[in-house]
Amino acid sequence: MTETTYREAIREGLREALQADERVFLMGEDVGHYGGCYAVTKGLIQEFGPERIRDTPLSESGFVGAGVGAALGGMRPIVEIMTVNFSLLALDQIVNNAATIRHMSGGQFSVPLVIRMATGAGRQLAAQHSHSFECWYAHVPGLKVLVPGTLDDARHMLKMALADPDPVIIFEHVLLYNQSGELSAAEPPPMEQAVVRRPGRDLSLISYGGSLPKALSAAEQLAGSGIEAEVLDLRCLRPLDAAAIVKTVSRTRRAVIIDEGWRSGSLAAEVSAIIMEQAFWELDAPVARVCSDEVPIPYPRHLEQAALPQVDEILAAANQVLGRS
Amino acid sequence: MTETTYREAIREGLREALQADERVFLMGEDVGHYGGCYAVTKGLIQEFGPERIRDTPLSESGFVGAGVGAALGGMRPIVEIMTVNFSLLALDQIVNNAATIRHMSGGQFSVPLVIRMATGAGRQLAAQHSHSFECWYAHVPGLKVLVPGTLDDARHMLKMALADPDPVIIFEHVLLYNQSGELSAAEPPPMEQAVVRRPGRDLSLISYGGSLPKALSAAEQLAGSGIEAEVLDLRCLRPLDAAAIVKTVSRTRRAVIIDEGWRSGSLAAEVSAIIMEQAFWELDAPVARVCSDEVPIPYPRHLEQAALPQVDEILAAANQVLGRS
Amino acid sequence: MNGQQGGKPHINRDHLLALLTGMVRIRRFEEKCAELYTEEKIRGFLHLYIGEEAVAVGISQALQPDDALVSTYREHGHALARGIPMGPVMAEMYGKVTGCSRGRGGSMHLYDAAHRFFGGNAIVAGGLPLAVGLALADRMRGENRVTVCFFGEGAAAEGEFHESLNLAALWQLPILFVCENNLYAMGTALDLSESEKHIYLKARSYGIASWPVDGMNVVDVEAAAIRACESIRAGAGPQFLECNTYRFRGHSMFDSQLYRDKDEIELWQKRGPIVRLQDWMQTNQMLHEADLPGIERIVAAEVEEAVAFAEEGEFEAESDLTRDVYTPRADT
Amino acid sequence: MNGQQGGKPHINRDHLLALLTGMVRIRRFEEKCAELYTEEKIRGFLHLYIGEEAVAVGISQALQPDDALVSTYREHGHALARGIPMGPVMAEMYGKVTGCSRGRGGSMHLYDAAHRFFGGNAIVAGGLPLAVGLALADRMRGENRVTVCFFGEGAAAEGEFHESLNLAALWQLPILFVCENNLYAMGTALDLSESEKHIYLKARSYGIASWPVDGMNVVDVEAAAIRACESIRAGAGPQFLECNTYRFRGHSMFDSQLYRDKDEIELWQKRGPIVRLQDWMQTNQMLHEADLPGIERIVAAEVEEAVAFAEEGEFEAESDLTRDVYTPRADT
Ligand SMILES: Cc1ncc(C[n+]2csc(CCOP(=O)(O)OP(=O)(O)O)c2C)c(N)n1
Ligand SMILES: Cc1ncc(C[n+]2csc(CCOP(=O)(O)OP(=O)(O)O)c2C)c(N)n1
Ligand SMILES: [Mg+2]
Ligand SMILES: [Mg+2]
Repeated sequence: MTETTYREAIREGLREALQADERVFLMGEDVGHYGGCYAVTKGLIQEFGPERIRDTPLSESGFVGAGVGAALGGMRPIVEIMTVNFSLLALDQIVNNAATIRHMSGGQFSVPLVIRMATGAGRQLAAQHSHSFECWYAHVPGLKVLVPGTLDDARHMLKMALADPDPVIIFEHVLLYNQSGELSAAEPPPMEQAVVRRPGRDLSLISYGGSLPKALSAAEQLAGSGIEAEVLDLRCLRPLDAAAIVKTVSRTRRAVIIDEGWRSGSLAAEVSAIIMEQAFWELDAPVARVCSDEVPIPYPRHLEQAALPQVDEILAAANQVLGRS
Repeated sequence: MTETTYREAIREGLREALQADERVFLMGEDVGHYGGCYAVTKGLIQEFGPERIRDTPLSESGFVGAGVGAALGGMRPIVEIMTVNFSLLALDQIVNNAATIRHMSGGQFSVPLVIRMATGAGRQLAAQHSHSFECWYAHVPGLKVLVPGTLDDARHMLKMALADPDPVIIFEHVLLYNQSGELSAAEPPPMEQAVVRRPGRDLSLISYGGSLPKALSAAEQLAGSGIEAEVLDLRCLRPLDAAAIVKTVSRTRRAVIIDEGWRSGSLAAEVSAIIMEQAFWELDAPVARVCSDEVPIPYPRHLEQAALPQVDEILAAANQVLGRS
Repeated sequence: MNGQQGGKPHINRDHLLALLTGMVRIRRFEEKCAELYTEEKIRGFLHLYIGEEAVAVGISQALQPDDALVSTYREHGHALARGIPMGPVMAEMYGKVTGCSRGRGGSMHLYDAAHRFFGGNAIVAGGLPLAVGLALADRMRGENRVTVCFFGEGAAAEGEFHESLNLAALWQLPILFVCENNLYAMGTALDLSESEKHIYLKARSYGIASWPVDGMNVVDVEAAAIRACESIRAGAGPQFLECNTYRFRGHSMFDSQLYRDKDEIELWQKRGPIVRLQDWMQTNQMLHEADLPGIERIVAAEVEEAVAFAEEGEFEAESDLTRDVYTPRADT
Repeated sequence: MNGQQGGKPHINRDHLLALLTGMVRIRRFEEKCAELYTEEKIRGFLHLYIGEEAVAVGISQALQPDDALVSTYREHGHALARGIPMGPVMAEMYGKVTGCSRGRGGSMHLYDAAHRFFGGNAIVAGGLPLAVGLALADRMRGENRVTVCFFGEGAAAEGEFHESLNLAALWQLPILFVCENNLYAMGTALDLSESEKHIYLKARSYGIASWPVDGMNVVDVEAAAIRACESIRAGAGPQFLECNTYRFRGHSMFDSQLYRDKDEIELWQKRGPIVRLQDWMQTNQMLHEADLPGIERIVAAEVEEAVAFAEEGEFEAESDLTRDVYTPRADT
């Protein structure tokens, strides 16, 4: 077991992938000479050269589409979009080509493309750099959407994504990069499985990615007052592991979903709807959501924090769901 | 009362707006010389000239952003994006500029922009021309999202949108354009209000836009078997009229949501989550969703129809919710 | 008919007859499609290539079997000239499972793995980044192949055009851009869409070798394509051809063509690629009396067979609706 | 220093001193910002303009009060040169409600209605379509105003650059594009991002009048800007200036600058816009001994006041978080 960070874990995953398969290459803005906007890819250009650690011009649609084409052409591209905010410029290629070509071609062509991007707020980067659009991608058939929230997943999900024959989007929350800890000896379960990160019987906290640490810390605090919360890490937002969601809720009969997206039309809404449809009769109370306030995320720390889901809001929601408010 | 079509009603709305305010102009691909992709704007260039009925090059990000700028510059632009499919290319301008500038500038600038687009499937246009991304837009704070599902709304919502100081997106379902009927004498209620299109006590069918006729026709059929379904037309997807949703569900205690979006992460999920949160104790059965299958919409009619919500699926869901299945 | 300039055009009779046949095949196929559309056998959007056949036929002469093609929603001509059999193309229009995309795509989304035909893209300019990626893959894998990318002049205003041309030039990728300039994007005349009306000059501004070509002259197109592909295979990087042409029909079957005069259409029809080659061959005693009827007979039979193939095909089972949204894991 | 070519530069001492002061103001303001960043008074991304001051100061000389500006996340210089008071700009960096955007935007999103300053856009090239729209509004309303749009050379690869330049040229809009070519987009050298390295030539390919300018020479920039704005006001349509410059600091405060040599930076610093104007004025006996200390004193006081203003300001109440997501209906 080695001490590492989320950032290093991802870099190790990249290095391993590049070593394992000649067809793998990484492409994106500043992945090479700069070392990556969030320093994730630092040093890789020295190790693998500028052809395989390929700096691109600022042209999100162009190089993401080129990734789709390269995948069709027999390569295994990993495309980095610097952050989810800029992926808006590449959505046409992701939705209309990457996600669609397999079905539309009658199964003749697959698009084995991996797209990585940073996501989320919390670094005071204001309204144009603090989005969480995971739910949009999770809406699109043909895509798979991974949200590593732990070091182990940061380390291993890339390999799983590359082994998948279809386009996979990996979201890395900007606040996780500095998280440190030890890797497990064992590999994590398959990428499409949700995982219980903390067992409990009184209440389910369902979350993913950058919100997972908040859910865990809320669970700790609840434990202090005698409430055992089960924390479910969704890990994969498309396909969603509905069985795992139903299972935890059926056990605890109460749930709070924590999701950094804006509340209306959030991923949390989908989880809530699934519970409505598949576990309604198991519920002892309505499911609650803790999401971001519906506002372009502002710059100053106090307002940014006010806009984002916080542990105390999770606690409040938990208490409400438990009928303790 | 005059016989008209949805298409003509929208055209009348446009004409009225152009006559009423010099600052209003219409801009988009083929709105002028071609007469509009769906013939909505036919004849307007003859009446108002090419400056105010402005054909643009194929450059969705460019001309939508130009609409934002023109709105900032004191005009009242109506930008037509030919269909929602192509709006993916303009999302950056819509999300990062139109929706955000008001808040981000500390309230100094408003963006009084109206964007119209066609949406939906049913014309056998296959995977790249059959999307329903209304739910994505409904997720974005700063935007308002209208979905006229009736002739009256087609005729009058544009005026309401133009009177609004903020960016408003209007979705016109491609299958509604040919719908004909008579306009009411009275103007419809404010754009942010959901409206009960058919009262009923046994069950609520909640829908909007292109799915509204399906909901109404399902209600008709249910009436035949003695079930009185209430049909709620959402009309505005952002802000959602949660009060109206809660009201109808509280009365009927059962609900089916009909939404042409892909099921996972659909607008229907948000409606379901709202009911979960605000009307859980009123429910006699879990709320059901009838959405599109999670597949890029295929070309052949039988598969396209199989993918889209259909009346018989609404009936099945209604029966299930009523415990009659 | 100046088929001689540059490249290696084959100006012999057999070859010219083959070119003529290629164009007639596309023309008759599409005329049949238009008919079938009014009979409601074909639905959705149907964009005809009639008038532009010289481009597809000319370009395809320069291609090797393992070259790749990326096209638009106006791609019947490209597909047929590439050699995709007419039956599966017609069956695709019918939406039958025997279609070249299992009927899922229809007219706008022809695909064929055997011919490395990557669509059938219905987002204007959306195919260009794809073509860049295919060419990049070839470069990285050391394959000496060409990727041909077709698009209309309307696409040149899109950001994806710009981003793709820059990437192709910057990375010196083996790609042939073919702009089919038919003067209109739906109803929007080039004058209303581009500040620079010569698309080939736009391409040059990225440092891409680029020429205008008479797109109504199949021999010119062939010559230019051969020259361009030779350069690409020799490692000279991307090349760009602006083929000046005209569509004789509306943009799609819905178009009432308010935006142009009948006279203009007639003028262009007189310069049509088929009559033009015919006339030239006749003038130069290269067309025998029996040739044309012979070609028409063969083509008519092929079209008839294609229709029969399409008619006979089954529709895909509804239970297969969501098949191929994802790839079965065993496939890879 | 060849301030004379074209336009109407004012080569008198007072004017040169004003230019010098304008540049020193920006420099000292930003040096203070860097300090405050390490003190954690300023957070988020902070992109300094140090080294590029001649561009903002030179361009702003050509502008009228009702002209509009659209800028990027590297916009402190543009805001200050435009005349937005330093206090509210600094308060914005602090995130205080007294900031020019109520503190909501921070360094990357300065806005000021009084000066028609439309941001502070942090999506590269995202401001260009906006500027096109502002210019279109002016044209349609018959206002004889200029919209200036600043962006970096990295933006030139984006589709939005292309679409905007085409629209501006096609519609002959009153817009001045100012490309600040500082040779790097974050860590990506121009060589790695553009097939055509002369951005002004790219602009010409749209038929836009376009020139390279020595962006380290404030008098050159001013002259070019005056000439360009005169053309625009005379109805000559869009104009484009590529100002060749260099940023002396990293891309943002997070940049470890692995991608360039210290030597290169030093070389450019020697040609810095402030030392260069100073030297020229000295050589030409236009700079008196007391001038510089005087300027520095005045600027230091202004910066100090700005910091005090920022420090004194309140943070916006948390209860106002969602204020201004929508406009109160009475406002319109
Ligand atoms: C991004 C996008 N915008 C708009 C459309 C609608 N549309 C389809 S074809 C077309 C015209 C394209 O013209 P051009 O590129 O010249 O090709 P042509 O049809 O003339 O062959 C338009 C506007 C589209 N399919 N995609
Ligand atoms: C669309 C988009 N992609 C990527 C980024 C991240 N980013 C911010 S600034 C920058 C470099 C821009 O370079 P340039 O346009 O030359 O301006 P400079 O910073 O040199 O002034 C990048 C890649 C962004 N903000 N927006
Ligand atoms: Mg065209
Ligand atoms: Mg730069």
